[in-house]
Amino acid sequence: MSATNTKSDTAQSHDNHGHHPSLAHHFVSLEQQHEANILGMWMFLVTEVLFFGGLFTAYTVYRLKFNTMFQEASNQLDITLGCLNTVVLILSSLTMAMAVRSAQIGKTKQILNYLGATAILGLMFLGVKYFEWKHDFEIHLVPKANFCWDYAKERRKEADHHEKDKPFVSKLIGKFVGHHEEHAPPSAAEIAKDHKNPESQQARIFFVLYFAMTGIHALHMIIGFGLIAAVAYWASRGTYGPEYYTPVEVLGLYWHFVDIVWIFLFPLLYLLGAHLGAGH
Amino acid sequence: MSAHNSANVEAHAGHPHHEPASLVVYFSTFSALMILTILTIWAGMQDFGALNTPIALGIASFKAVLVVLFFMHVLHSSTLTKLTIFASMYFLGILMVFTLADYLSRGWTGQ
Amino acid sequence: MSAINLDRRVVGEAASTHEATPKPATNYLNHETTIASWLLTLDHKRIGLLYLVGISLMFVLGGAFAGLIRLELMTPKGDLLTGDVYNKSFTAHGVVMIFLFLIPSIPAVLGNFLLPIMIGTKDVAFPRLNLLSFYVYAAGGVFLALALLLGGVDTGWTFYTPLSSTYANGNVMVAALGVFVIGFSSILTGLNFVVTIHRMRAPGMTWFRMPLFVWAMYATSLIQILGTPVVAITIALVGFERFLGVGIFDPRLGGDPILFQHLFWFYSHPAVYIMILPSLGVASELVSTFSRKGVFGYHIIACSSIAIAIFGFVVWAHHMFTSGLSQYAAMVFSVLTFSVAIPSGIKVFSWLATMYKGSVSLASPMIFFFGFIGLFTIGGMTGLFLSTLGTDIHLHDTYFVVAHFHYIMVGGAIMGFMGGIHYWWPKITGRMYNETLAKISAALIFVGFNFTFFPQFFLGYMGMPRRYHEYPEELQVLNVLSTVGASVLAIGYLTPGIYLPFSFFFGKKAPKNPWGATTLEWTECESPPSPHNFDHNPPVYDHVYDYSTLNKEAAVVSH
Amino acid sequence: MMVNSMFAEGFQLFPHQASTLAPSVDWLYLFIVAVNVAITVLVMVLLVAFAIIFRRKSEDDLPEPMHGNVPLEIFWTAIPTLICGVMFLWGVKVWSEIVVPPRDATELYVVGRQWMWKIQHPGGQREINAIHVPVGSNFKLIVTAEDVIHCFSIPDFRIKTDAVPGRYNQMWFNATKPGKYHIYCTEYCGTEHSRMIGWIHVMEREDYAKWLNEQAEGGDGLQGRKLFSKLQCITCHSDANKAPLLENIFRKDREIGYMDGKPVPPGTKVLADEAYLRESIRNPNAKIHRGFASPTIMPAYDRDLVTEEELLQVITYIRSLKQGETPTRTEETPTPQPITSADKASSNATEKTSGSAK
Ligand code: HEA
Ligand code: HEA
Ligand code: HEC
Ligand code: CUA
Ligand SMILES: [Cu+2]
Repeated sequence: MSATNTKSDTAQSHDNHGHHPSLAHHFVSLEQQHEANILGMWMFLVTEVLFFGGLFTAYTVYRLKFNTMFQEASNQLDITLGCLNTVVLILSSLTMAMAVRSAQIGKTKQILNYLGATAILGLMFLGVKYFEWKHDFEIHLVPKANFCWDYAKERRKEADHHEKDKPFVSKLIGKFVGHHEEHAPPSAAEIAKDHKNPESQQARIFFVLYFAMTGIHALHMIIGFGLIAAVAYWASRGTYGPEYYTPVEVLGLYWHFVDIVWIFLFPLLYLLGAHLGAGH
Repeated sequence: MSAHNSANVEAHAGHPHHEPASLVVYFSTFSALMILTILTIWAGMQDFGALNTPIALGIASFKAVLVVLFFMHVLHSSTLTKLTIFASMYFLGILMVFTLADYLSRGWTGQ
Repeated sequence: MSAINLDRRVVGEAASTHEATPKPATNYLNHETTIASWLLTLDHKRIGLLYLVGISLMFVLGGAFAGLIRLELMTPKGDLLTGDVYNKSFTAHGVVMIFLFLIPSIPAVLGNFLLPIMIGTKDVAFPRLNLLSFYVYAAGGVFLALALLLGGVDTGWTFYTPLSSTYANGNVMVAALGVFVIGFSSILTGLNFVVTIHRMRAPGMTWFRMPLFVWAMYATSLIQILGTPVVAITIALVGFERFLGVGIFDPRLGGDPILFQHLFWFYSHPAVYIMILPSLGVASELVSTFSRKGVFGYHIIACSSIAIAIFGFVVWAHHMFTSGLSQYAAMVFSVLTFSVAIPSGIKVFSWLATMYKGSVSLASPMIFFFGFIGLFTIGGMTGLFLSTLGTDIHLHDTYFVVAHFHYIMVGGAIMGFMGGIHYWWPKITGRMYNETLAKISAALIFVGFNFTFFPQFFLGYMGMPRRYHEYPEELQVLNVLSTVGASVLAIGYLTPGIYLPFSFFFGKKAPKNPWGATTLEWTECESPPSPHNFDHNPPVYDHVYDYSTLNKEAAVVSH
Repeated sequence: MMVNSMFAEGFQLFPHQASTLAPSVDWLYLFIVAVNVAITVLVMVLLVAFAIIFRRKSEDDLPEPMHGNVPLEIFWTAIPTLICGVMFLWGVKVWSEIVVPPRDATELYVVGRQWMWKIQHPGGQREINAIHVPVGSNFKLIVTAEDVIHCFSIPDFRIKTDAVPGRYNQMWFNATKPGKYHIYCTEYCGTEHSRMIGWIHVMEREDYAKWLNEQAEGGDGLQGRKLFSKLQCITCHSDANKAPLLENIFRKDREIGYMDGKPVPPGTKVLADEAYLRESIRNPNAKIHRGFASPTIMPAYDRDLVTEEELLQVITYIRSLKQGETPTRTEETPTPQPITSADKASSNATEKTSGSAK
C-alpha cells in the first residue's frame, strides 16, 4: 500500500533512470522491492510462529496434565549448558544485527566479519547441543533409541553426588571432555518394565517434545548457515551497500526469530524443574 | 475518488530503514538480554509455586520483545509489520486458548 | 532476472482505446515455446497453467476413486472391493481431492493467472518462489502417488490417531510426508499473494478498488499462511509417533488422541474456507459481469470474505462434538460456527440484489453461477444442522455429513471453479469454446450432482455411517440412486474435458473483452495477455465495476 | 410421529423413533428443515425470476448502478442472525437432554475394540455386538475403547458417542418401542469398521426378565471378585493398614493426600467415580488416599495386566462392595510377588503387530 503509491509519480518514467543491478524487472523501484521482501520474510515468520505454535500447544496440554513429571524430566537437563547456549545465541543475534548495520552503512568488510562471527557462534551452539544430546543418549533419555527413565534418574543422582564438591570450571569442562564411568546399560527387560511405568511414559512425552522442539530449532539454524553462506558470498562481491542491503536484513530477521524461539525454549524446557534440585 | 491517496500514505514518511540504528541501542539491548537471562535462571532456581511459569514466560516474552523491537527494528517499522506480528500472536493465542478451553473445562460437570 | 526480461516489447499505443485488430501479437503463450520455457518459467500466467494441468490430472484420479466408491455402494454387501481396498479408496479419494485438487484449484490456477493482472502489476512479488511452490506441489503429489503405489493408505483423510499413528497398516508415513510437503506449497502461494497484494498494486489501485476476486484471494491467503503450518507440524508429530512408537497421541503410552483432533481441525476447518472463498470471489466477478452492474454492497462483500476467514479459525471443534469435548467448549464452538453463516448469507443475498434490475446475460459462465448459488446455499444451509448441537449428535459421521460437504465442495467450490474457467478461458487461451456444449455440461453437472448427493441426506438421517463398504439392505434404493447420479455427473465433468482442450487448438479467436467486463485483465490486456501483462501503468477507475466507462464496442459477444 | 407411518416397511426415508429422545431431535430437525427449505426456495425463486425478468434485452443495456441499500442489508444480516440464535438455543436444549442422563439410570458398560462391541450389564450379563434392554427404562451407557477411537451409535434412538481409549464417555436412552435396532460404529476404525455393528433388542418387560434369568450366571460381580483375588488386590486391600478398604467408596468423596506426587492441602477431596477408580488402578500415583505414602506401594496395573474389560469388572465389583464384605485373604490367594510386567512385554509387542497385521 505504501511503496507503490509513493513511487507512483516516478513510475511512468522509471525506465529512464537505468536500473540498479539488483532490481528485479517486475518491481518499480528498489524501495518497493525492499518493502516486498521484508514483508515476505515477516509473513514467513508468521508461518513459523504457528509451526512452532503447534508444538507449544502440545507442550502446554501435556504440561497441564503431567505437571510433576514434566518438572522432574526437565530437571534431567543441564541448565549450565542451556544457559551457555542462550548466551551464545543472543550474542550471535548481536553480531547479526551488526552485520545488517554494516551493510546499511556500506562496509563490506565488516559485513563479512560479522556474518563470520555469527556463523561461528551458531556452530558453537550446535556443538554444545551435540554434547548435550550425546549425554542424553548415554544416560538413556532418547525415546525409541534407548529410553529408560529409571536408569536416567539413577545416573543423575550419581553424577550429582560425584560432582558435588568440584569447582564450577572443572564441572563445566567435565561436561565436554570428562569421560563417563561405565555402567551396565539397562537390560531389555528393565527397559520394557520401565516403559510400562506411567511416570516413565509421562517423562518420555516430555523428552519427545524436547527433542522435537530443539531438533527443529537446530534444523532452522542449519538452514540459517546456508543462508549466511549465500549472503556472505554476495557480500564479498560487493553487492550490498546503503542503496541495497535487503537480503542481509531478511537474513537478520530470520536469525533473530530463531533466537526468539530459543528464548522461549530455554525456560520451558530447562528451567521448568530447576527449583527441584540444585544439580548442575 | 478525491481522497484516494491519503489512505495509502501509511507510516512511510521517513524511509526509516535507511538509517542504521546506533551502536548504543544494540549494545544496551544486548546487555539487557544478558541481565534478563541471569534473572530468569535465578528465578528458575527459586520455587514460587504457581508463579514459576508465569514469571519464566514473562521474562522470556520481555526478552523477545526487546529482540523484536531493536534487533529486528520493529520499533521503526511500518504499521503493517506490527500488525503482522500482532496477527501471528493473535492466532497462536486462538489455537492455545480454544484448545485449553476444552481441556480446562472438562472436569466442570459433576456426573 | 529471467529470460522473460530480455524480450521486453515496446508498445506505443495505449491499449485501453485499442481494438483487438488481427496482428501477429506476441503473447505469453507463443513468445517462447521450448519445453524448458514452460517448465522453468517464472511467468505467473504460465505457472497457473502448469497448475491447471496438475490439478486436472488429480481431479481425474480422485474422480476414478469416487467411481470405485460409488460402484461398491451399489449393493449392500462388499462384493466389489474388500473392506481394506474400500478404505484405501475413500482415503485416496479424500486426500487427492482435498490436498491435490481443491485447495490448489482456484488459488493456484486462476489466482496465479489473474491476481497480478487484476491489481495492475507485472508479476507476483516472488516469481521464483511461485515456481518453487509448483514443484513442491508436484513433489507432494509424487509422495502421495508413491503411497498409493506402495499399497495405499487406510486412515481416512483425517488421519485420526491412534489409528494412523499405531494401528493403520498402510503407508501412512509416506502419505504424511506428502501432505506435509504440499502444505508448504500452499503456504508459499498464500505468502506470495499477500505480499503481492500489499506491495505491488498499481498506482491508484486502492484496497477498495480491487476486484472482489482479489479480496477473496487475500482472505484465502491469510488462512493458508496462518493455518497450514499447524497441520504440517501435527502431521509431522504423527510421523514421529508412528516412527518412534512414542506416546504423543496414543493413549496406551500416555498420550491424548483428542489433542490431535484439535490440532488437525485448527487447520482443516479453516481449510474448507480455503476451498470455498475463492469460488465466492469468482461468483462476485461473474454476477457483476453478466448482470452488467456493480456488485451490490461491494464493501460488505469484501469485508465478509475477511470475516469468514477470521471467524473460520474459532469454530474447529464442531467436528468433535461427540468426542467427549467439554460441554462448555461445545456450546462455545457451536455458537461461533453460526457466526460464519451470517457473512456467507450476506454474500448470497447481495448477489441476488446485483441481478435485480440488472441486464442479465445467460452466457455459460452465468449458468455455472446459477448452479453454484443453488448448490452452495443447500450445502451451507445443511451445515446448520451440523453446527446445531442437538442434531449433530445424530448426524455426525453419517452420510448427512458426506452430503453436506459434497454440496459445498463439489456443488459450490467446483461449480465456482468451472464458472471461473469458462469465464476466463478466452483470456487464458485466446479462444472461444462451444457455448452450447458448455451449457449442456452445466446442466448435466447440476442434475447429476443432485441425484448423487441429495439421497445421501436421507441416508444420513436414517443413520447410515460414513466410510462403510457394507450397509443394511433397506438403504440400497437410495444408494443406487446416488450411484446412478454419479454416472451422470461423471459425464457432465467429462464434457468440458473434451470441448475445452478442443477449443484451445481449434476454437474461434477470442476478442479482447468478450463479456464486456470491467476488470483490468479484460480492459487492458489482449487475449491472451502479453508476457508482461501491461506495458504501461493501467488506468484505475473509481469503481471497479463501473460499466459506464466501458468501451461499448468492446463487448462483442453477449448472449 | 406421522412421518413414520407414511412409508411401508422395508423402504424408509425416515428412521424409527424408538427412544424418548427421538421426538425432541426430530422436531428440531424438522424445524431446521423448514427454515432451510424456505430460505433455499426463496433464493432459487429469486434467482430464476431475476434471470428471466431482467434478462439482457439489448446489447446496449446499461443498468443503473446500485451500490447498496442499508435497510436491506441490515435486514438480511439481522434475520439470519435471529434464525441462527433460535437454532443454537433450541440445539442446546435438545442436546442437554441428550447428554445429561437421569440419575436413576441403569448403567451399562460398553467397550469397543477392533472390531466388536463388548457390553456388560450391571448384573454381570455380558454380550457382544448386542444389547438387550426392556422398554421404558432409563439406561446410561459408559463407553470406552481398548485400541483406537470408535463411536457407538444407535440412530433409531438418535444417540451417539465416541469410544475413546483412555476415557469414559457417556450417553443415555429410554427405549419406547419394542423391536430391534441397529448399532453402528460410526468412527472410522480400520479394516472392518463397517462390520463393527450389532443390534439393540428392546423387549417387553416380561421377556426381558426371562432373558436376564437365562443370562444370569457368570455375573460381573463374580468375575470382578475373582479378579480381585487373581490380581492380588486382596493382599493389600483387605488390611486397612496396608491399603484403604474399598468398601462403600463408590460415588463418595475421597480425601486425598497427594496428587501427581505432590502433597495437596488437607481437605482436598475427589469424587470416586468410574474415572477415579480407573485411574487409581492404572496409575495409582496420580491421586493418593490421605494417610498413605507417595509413591504408593500399589503397582500400576497396565493393559497387559488388566484388560479394559477386566478393569470394568473389577470396577463393578468395587462399586458393589458393601460394608464388611471385603473377602478375607484365603490360602488360595498367593502371597504377592513383585508384579513385573517385563515378562509380558513380549506379549505386548506381538499384540501390537498382530493388531496392525490384521
Ligand atoms: C468447502 C468446504 C466447506 C465449507 C465452506 C463448509 C461450510 C460449513 N460447514 Fe462444513 N464440512 C466440510 C466442508 C465445508 N463446510 C467438510 C469436508 C466436512 C467433513 C469433514 C470430515 O469429517 O471429513 C464438514 C463438516 C462440518 C461439520 C461437522 C459435522 C460432523 O462431522 O459432525 C459441521 C458442524 O458444524 C459443519 C458446518 C458448516 C457450516 C456451518 C458451514 C458454513 O460456513 C456454511 C455457511 C453458508 C450458508 C449458511 C449458506 C448461505 C447462507 C444463506 C443463504 C443465508 C441464510 C442463512 C441462515 C438462515 C443462517 N461442517
Ligand atoms: C473436492 C473434494 C471432493 C470431490 C470433488 C468429490 C467428488 C465426489 N465424491 Fe467425494 N469425498 C471427499 C471430497 C470430494 N469428493 C472427501 C474429503 C471425502 C471423505 C473421505 C474420507 O472419509 O476420508 C469424500 C467421500 C466420499 C464418499 C463417502 C465414502 C465413505 O464415507 O464411505 C462418497 C460416496 O458416495 C463420495 C462420492 C463422490 C462422488 C460421486 C464425487 C463426484 O463428484 C466425482 C465426479 C467426478 C468424476 C467421476 C471425475 C470425472 C470423470 C472421469 C475422470 C471419468 C472416469 C470416471 C469413472 C471411472 C466413474 N465421496
Ligand atoms: C501392594 C499393595 C496393593 C495392591 C496389590 C493393590 N493395591 Fe490398591 N492401593 C494400595 C494402597 C497403599 C493404596 C492407597 C494409596 C492410593 O490411594 O493410591 C491403594 C489405593 C487403591 C484405590 C484408591 C482407593 C481410595 O481410597 O481412594 C483403589 C480403587 C485401589 N487401590 C484398587 C486396587 C485394585 C482393584 C487392585 C487389584 C487389581 C489393587 N488396588 C491392588 C495398595 C495396593
Ligand atoms: Cu469401530 Cu468403527
Ligand atoms: Cu468445519
